[in-house]
Amino acid sequence: MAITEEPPLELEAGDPLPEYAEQPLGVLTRPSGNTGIASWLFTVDHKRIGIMYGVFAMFFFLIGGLEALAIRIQLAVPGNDFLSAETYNQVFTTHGVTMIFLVIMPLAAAFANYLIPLQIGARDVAFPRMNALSLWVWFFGGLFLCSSVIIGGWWENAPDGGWFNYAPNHGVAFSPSKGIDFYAIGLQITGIGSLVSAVNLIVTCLNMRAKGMTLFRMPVLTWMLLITQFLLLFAVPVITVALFFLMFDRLYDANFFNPDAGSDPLLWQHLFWIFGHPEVYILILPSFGIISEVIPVFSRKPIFGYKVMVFSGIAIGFMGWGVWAHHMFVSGLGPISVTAFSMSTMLIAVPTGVKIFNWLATMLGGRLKFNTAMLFAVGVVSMFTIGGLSGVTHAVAPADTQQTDTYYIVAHFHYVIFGGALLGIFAGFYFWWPKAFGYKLNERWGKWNFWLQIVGFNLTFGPMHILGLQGMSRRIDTYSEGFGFELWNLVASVGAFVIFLGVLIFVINIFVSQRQAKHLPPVGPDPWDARGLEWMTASPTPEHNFDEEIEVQQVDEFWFRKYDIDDDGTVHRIATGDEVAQPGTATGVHLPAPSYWPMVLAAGLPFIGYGLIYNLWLCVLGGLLVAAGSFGWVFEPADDPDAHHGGHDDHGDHDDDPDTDPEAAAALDAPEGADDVAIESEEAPVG
Amino acid sequence: MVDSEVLDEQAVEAADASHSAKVGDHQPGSTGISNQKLAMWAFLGSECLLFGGLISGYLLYRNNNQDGPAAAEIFDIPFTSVSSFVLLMSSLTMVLALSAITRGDHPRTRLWILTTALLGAVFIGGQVYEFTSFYREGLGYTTSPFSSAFFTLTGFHGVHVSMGIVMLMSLYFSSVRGKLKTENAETVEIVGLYWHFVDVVWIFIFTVVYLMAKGI
Amino acid sequence: MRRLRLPAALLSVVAFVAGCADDAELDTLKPEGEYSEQIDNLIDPIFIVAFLVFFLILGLTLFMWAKYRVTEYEEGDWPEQVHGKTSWEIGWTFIPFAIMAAIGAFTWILLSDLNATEANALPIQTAEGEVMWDPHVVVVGQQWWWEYRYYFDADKLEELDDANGNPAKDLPPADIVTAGQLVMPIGEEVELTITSRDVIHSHWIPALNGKRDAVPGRFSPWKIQANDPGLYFGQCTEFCGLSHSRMRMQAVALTPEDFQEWVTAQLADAETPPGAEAWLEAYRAADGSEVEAPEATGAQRGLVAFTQNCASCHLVQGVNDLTYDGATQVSGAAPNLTHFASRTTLAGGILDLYNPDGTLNRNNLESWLRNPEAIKANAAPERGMPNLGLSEETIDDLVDYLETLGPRPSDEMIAATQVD
Amino acid sequence: MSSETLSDTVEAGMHDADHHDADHHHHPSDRKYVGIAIGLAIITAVEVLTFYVDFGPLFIPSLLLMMFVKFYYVCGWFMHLKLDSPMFTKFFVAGLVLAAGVYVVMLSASQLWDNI
Ligand code: HEA
Ligand code: HEA
Ligand code: HEC
Ligand code: CUA
Ligand SMILES: [Cu+2]
Repeated sequence: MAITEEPPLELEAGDPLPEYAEQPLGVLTRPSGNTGIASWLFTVDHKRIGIMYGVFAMFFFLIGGLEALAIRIQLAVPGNDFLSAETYNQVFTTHGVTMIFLVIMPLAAAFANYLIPLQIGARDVAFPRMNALSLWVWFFGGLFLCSSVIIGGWWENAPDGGWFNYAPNHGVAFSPSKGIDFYAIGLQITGIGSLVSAVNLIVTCLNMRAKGMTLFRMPVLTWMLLITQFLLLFAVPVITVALFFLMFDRLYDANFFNPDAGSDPLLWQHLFWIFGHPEVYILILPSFGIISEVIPVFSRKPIFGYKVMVFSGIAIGFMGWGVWAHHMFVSGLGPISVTAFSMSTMLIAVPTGVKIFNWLATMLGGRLKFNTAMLFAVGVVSMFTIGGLSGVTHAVAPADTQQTDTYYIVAHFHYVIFGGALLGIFAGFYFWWPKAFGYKLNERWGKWNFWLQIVGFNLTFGPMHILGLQGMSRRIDTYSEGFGFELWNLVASVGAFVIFLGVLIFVINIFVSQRQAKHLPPVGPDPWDARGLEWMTASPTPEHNFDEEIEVQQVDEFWFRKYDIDDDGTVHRIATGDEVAQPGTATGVHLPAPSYWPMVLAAGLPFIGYGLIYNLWLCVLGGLLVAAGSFGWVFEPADDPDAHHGGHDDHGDHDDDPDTDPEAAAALDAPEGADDVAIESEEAPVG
Repeated sequence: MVDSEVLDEQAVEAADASHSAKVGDHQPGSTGISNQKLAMWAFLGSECLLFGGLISGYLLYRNNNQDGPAAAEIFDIPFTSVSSFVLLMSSLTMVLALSAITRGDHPRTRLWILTTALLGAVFIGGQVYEFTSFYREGLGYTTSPFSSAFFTLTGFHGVHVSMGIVMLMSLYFSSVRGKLKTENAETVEIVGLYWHFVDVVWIFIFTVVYLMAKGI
Repeated sequence: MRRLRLPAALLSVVAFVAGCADDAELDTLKPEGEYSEQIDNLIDPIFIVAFLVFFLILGLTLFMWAKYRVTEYEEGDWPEQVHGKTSWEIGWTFIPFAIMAAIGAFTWILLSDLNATEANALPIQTAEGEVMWDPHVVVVGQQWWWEYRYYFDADKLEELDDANGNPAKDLPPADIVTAGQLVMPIGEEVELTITSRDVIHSHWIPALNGKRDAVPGRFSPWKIQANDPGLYFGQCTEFCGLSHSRMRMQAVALTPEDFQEWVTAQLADAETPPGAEAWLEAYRAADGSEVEAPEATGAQRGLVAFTQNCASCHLVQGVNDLTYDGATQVSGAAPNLTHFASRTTLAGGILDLYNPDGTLNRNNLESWLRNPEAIKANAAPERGMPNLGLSEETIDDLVDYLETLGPRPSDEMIAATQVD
Repeated sequence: MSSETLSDTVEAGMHDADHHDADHHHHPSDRKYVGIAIGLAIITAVEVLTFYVDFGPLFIPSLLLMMFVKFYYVCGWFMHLKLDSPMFTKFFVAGLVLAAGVYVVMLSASQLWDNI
């Protein structure tokens, strides 16, 4: 497969790549080098892309978190006027949108990008440049969304319709600022990023696996991420339709959601939630995957019921499509729809419960080491359960008529998203940090991080259950005295600051640990005595991932190369991780070359967005960037043709002058790999 | 059209990145399938949800014409039948182009690719004509939910066809310059997949939007 | 023992939910009507199941923490490598499934109960004599207040049908129109037909039943019932723009006798301040042209000011009903003020109209007239009530006049209100 | 898409080297393509006929049937789903079925069929 064995070039993997020759375009040279800012901006390396997803998402997390703090300050006491109603509505809308689309989704994408190729033993994803494109499209889309806070006045022009932005309140008549245009266009842009990345990762999972890595030997995390990508693949177009309708309504006076023309506002709700419910599983499944990797390692046991874990994930992904109207129980659907959706929603508790029990069974009888990663993982098991159980109470449709749009719902989804998705992602941070950066995060700080976060989290969102049941509506910029809301709101506000402190400690921990690591021995490839293929190479992961292709024979291949199980069930070490792992020092590995074009292409999109909102000339500029990006892209071989390496010249296409049209240029270099690392092989042709 | 542009970009990408069909070079992935084709099919699967949404929007509003013209009043079935037929035939020429290139018959390949693009262009021309005449008869984009949904659905389809024409013309020119070799048959095939898909969508639209306007 | 913090915190949560604060007027766990009771009866056991499941999971986690925790791994210390057990998997698939099936069955039953309607027709004295009224109120939401329309003639309800566009903007004339307070007889199932004139709102009186969205273009059926006379608080719960938080309402449940009395009073035209009858007659005859105003009491001057400043939006039956054709608002409506002073709150249920001692809360009314936007933010003048820049004297006069638009509500209702 | 069958394909593909080039061979002849196109043209003609001739209660069902047949032939032959790896069919059918499923339910729950 994608692994090079023979060193065709005298090149150390760790060394900077050689200067690239001028490209056929004649104007621009190909980006080169693997240090410095440029090497990050133009990289197509899935690991760097993964890290950038993470860094950018943390930046947005800070924004979304500060917005959350503003909400909590406003609601700390009744009748507060820290934020005006106008600002408040924008703040909670951008908080929701930022957290969902710019924090949790990309954090999951960070893990997907970094880990999928490693876990299946591949060199890179199927289409490395498309991977870079997804990152930049998403990131520029995110900046575009956030820019609405500044453009046209500080907090005057941000979306203000709530994250699900119901019709017809999202129309120009009711929301005359440009905010909702930003919402409609920004989410389309980030949606393109998600879609491209979904296609890419699906192909990667299905097609780039190492020898012997059958689907049912893939780690649970890879499985969950694969399911997530399928959900994205099919869910993104649905919201795209809704957003197009909205955009046409707002910009060109179409009549999709205009009740005065007899349109049905519920169309938006259906489309939004057909996307939106799969979306919530898009948020949670990656974390389910992460803790399925962490818990076995720190229990010293294999995951309990591997196949059941996989199938329950598939079941969740599948059933997630049939429940969307549980967000619409009070919208005025007929009784049959409400009953059907109520029942289908309840069923989802079953596969999710199966997962919970399997994690517990994995821990049962194990040797549990509660370091920070494990604490976060176990935190997910208990905290997510709270959120899931409140979800079940919403699924009871008559009861939901009392609960919906109150803080009880706010409590539910923060428990599943913060207590499930986000805690899981933190578990992942602590777990894979040494793999990505070559040093472990400090445990003392880590424990402070965990405990502050979990205590703050329960202080913040626990009381919201009570508030909701006491009848406090959500999305209210203030509340009156006398309804019994004062105490718990204050508690929640205090809790939010505790969370802030917790996350801050995480950030500090990064720097503290980095500094301490200088005085510590290197972590080695396998600091946790772990199980997946990603630990079978040096830490931090070398640019080429693996020195040679790994042939996989079972689930947890790496572990079984270290340990043997006797007939009586005792475990024997046969090798250390260091011995089994590849040194990561292979030379001459041919890698896809960096490229400017994904970035250029992606940069065009926000301009088109601004153009649609403000001035069509900007669209022209954006269109030109997109065109330049795509033409540059197809002119440019995915691979650097000048980085010749033996054994490939016999394809003999190089004498053609590749300066003509895109198809030809790409096609002629296709044998070099096109955008496809699968054909990167130096092995003998398959025959 | 931010979205469709980039989506199609992606299609182009998948198409160009195709690799040689020479046996021996061929390095399939774990499944024995080419990455590009798999990507294209995944993308088409996703497109089903996109067009499904647009069509549902139309179905919901098809009878809500407010004070504007109704569907049955305004559709010109004979005219649309002709352009549907044209688009259908372009699928034939597309597949003939693929067949020609797998045989290594490059002149034919070019001929069929160009014919396909032309037929597509005729279809688009017909749509432009149809839109303008509807507009003159009082069916503007903002007239009614029906008109908005109709124009949006057929417009999206038209944009897809146009992107297909751009891809076909790139294929044509690369073939003219001798860059489209027999090994690149998969590129043609992938563009073809996209093209047929767009045709299939029209088969749906023609029946459900146009012909059924009489009945429901 | 840090870990015990968590269960301790949670236990206190349970304790608190059980004995919630007394002043929680919107408490969903304090049902006061048949349907909210049914919901409560369904959900209470489910809460218990949920708590049990949670404590099971938490308990198992803590158990493992206590039993299997190690601080360092020792070489060779490996537990048995169990890969799974089919029987367990079946167990924890089937048991939750059974629990959910049971919950689902009860849910289904309650859903069909809640969707059935079996209202009894009530005899109501109207101006034309006694009619049988199927207790039924059309509820119309708009930014940011609720309108309640009573049609005693069931045929009128049939007319609620879609025109070209949003039918709620063009409802047939009703017998009684109020704002902010839904008045209903106790013990009866009252059907609601909920709709909206602009964006989606949600009508929710937690003590009486769950909520139902008011969707423009749709008439959604719902029903409520109150066991005892009293005032029940509500809040719009679908985000509806700027002043969503200030869109409230109350249900006022009356004994059948009181309800009949209320109906009789509401059916009458508004009272004219003594001494202004002649002027009013001239005004109504003049059809918009200037009529010389009487120089007299505040209420008389207020009536004149009303016709000059307010009549373009507000309807007072008996004053501008001949000329009124809808407010110049996006929603095409403003509260009907005919019997304004018979309510206990104003401005979408957020301000008290009476002091606890039963006197008019002039302060609230005046500050509302002085600058409504300070109390309820408006996105644009066509949304909500604008600041009309009235002089203090005019405001005084208007308040005098508005107070005459009675009859005054009962002392019990005033005492029960006190929203701000 | 059922994962069971998905994995079947994948495993089959993996272990069966002969399958590797399945996607490049055995395209039908041009004659066959033209034949199919003629068939499609005839069906289209019949479809158009429904506009002029009253098909009575058969109107909608017959149109749907003809649409389906056309759909099937274009996807099956022109897009050679019939000959290519079943994985492609699965991707596409997954999209189609999912789209049909969710949107039909959505339309039923909306105004199309009142009060469901
Ligand atoms: C990570 C995201 C995530 C996840 C995983 C879930 C999971 C679930 N959600 Fe949640 N949900 C949201 C995010 C999520 N949700 C968001 C963001 C909203 C609000 C959107 C908005 O309005 O802004 C929402 C809203 C929401 C509603 C609408 C409420 C309303 O607005 O009125 C409903 C209604 O049914 C619901 C139900 C469920 C259910 C049944 C699950 C189930 O999947 C949970 C299953 C898990 C368990 C049940 C726990 C573990 C199981 C066991 C231990 C087995 C034994 C258990 C039993 C026998 C009960 N959710
Ligand atoms: C991923 C999802 C997510 C997350 C993590 C959060 C996190 C938080 N949320 Fe949010 N929330 C939503 C998703 C999320 N929320 C959604 C979807 C809505 C609905 C919106 C709507 O109604 O439309 C909502 C609504 C919502 C409301 C209801 C508003 C209303 O209805 O009026 C409230 C109220 O308290 C709230 C509070 C909080 C708080 C206090 C946090 C805290 O947990 C936040 C704590 C985090 C921080 C304080 C940041 C710390 C970060 C750093 C220190 C980073 C440092 C990094 C670098 C320097 C690189 N949220
Ligand atoms: C442009 C339209 C408009 C004009 C003019 C107007 N109002 Fe209003 N008024 C409204 C609207 C809309 C509301 C409902 C506001 C809300 O509760 O959000 C309202 C509410 C009220 C209320 C509270 C009613 C209730 O039952 O809750 C009173 C009292 C009132 N107006 C009095 C007046 C008086 C007195 C004047 C003239 C001086 C006046 N209004 C002029 C539109 C108007
Ligand atoms: Cu009306 Cu919220
Ligand atoms: Cu949901």
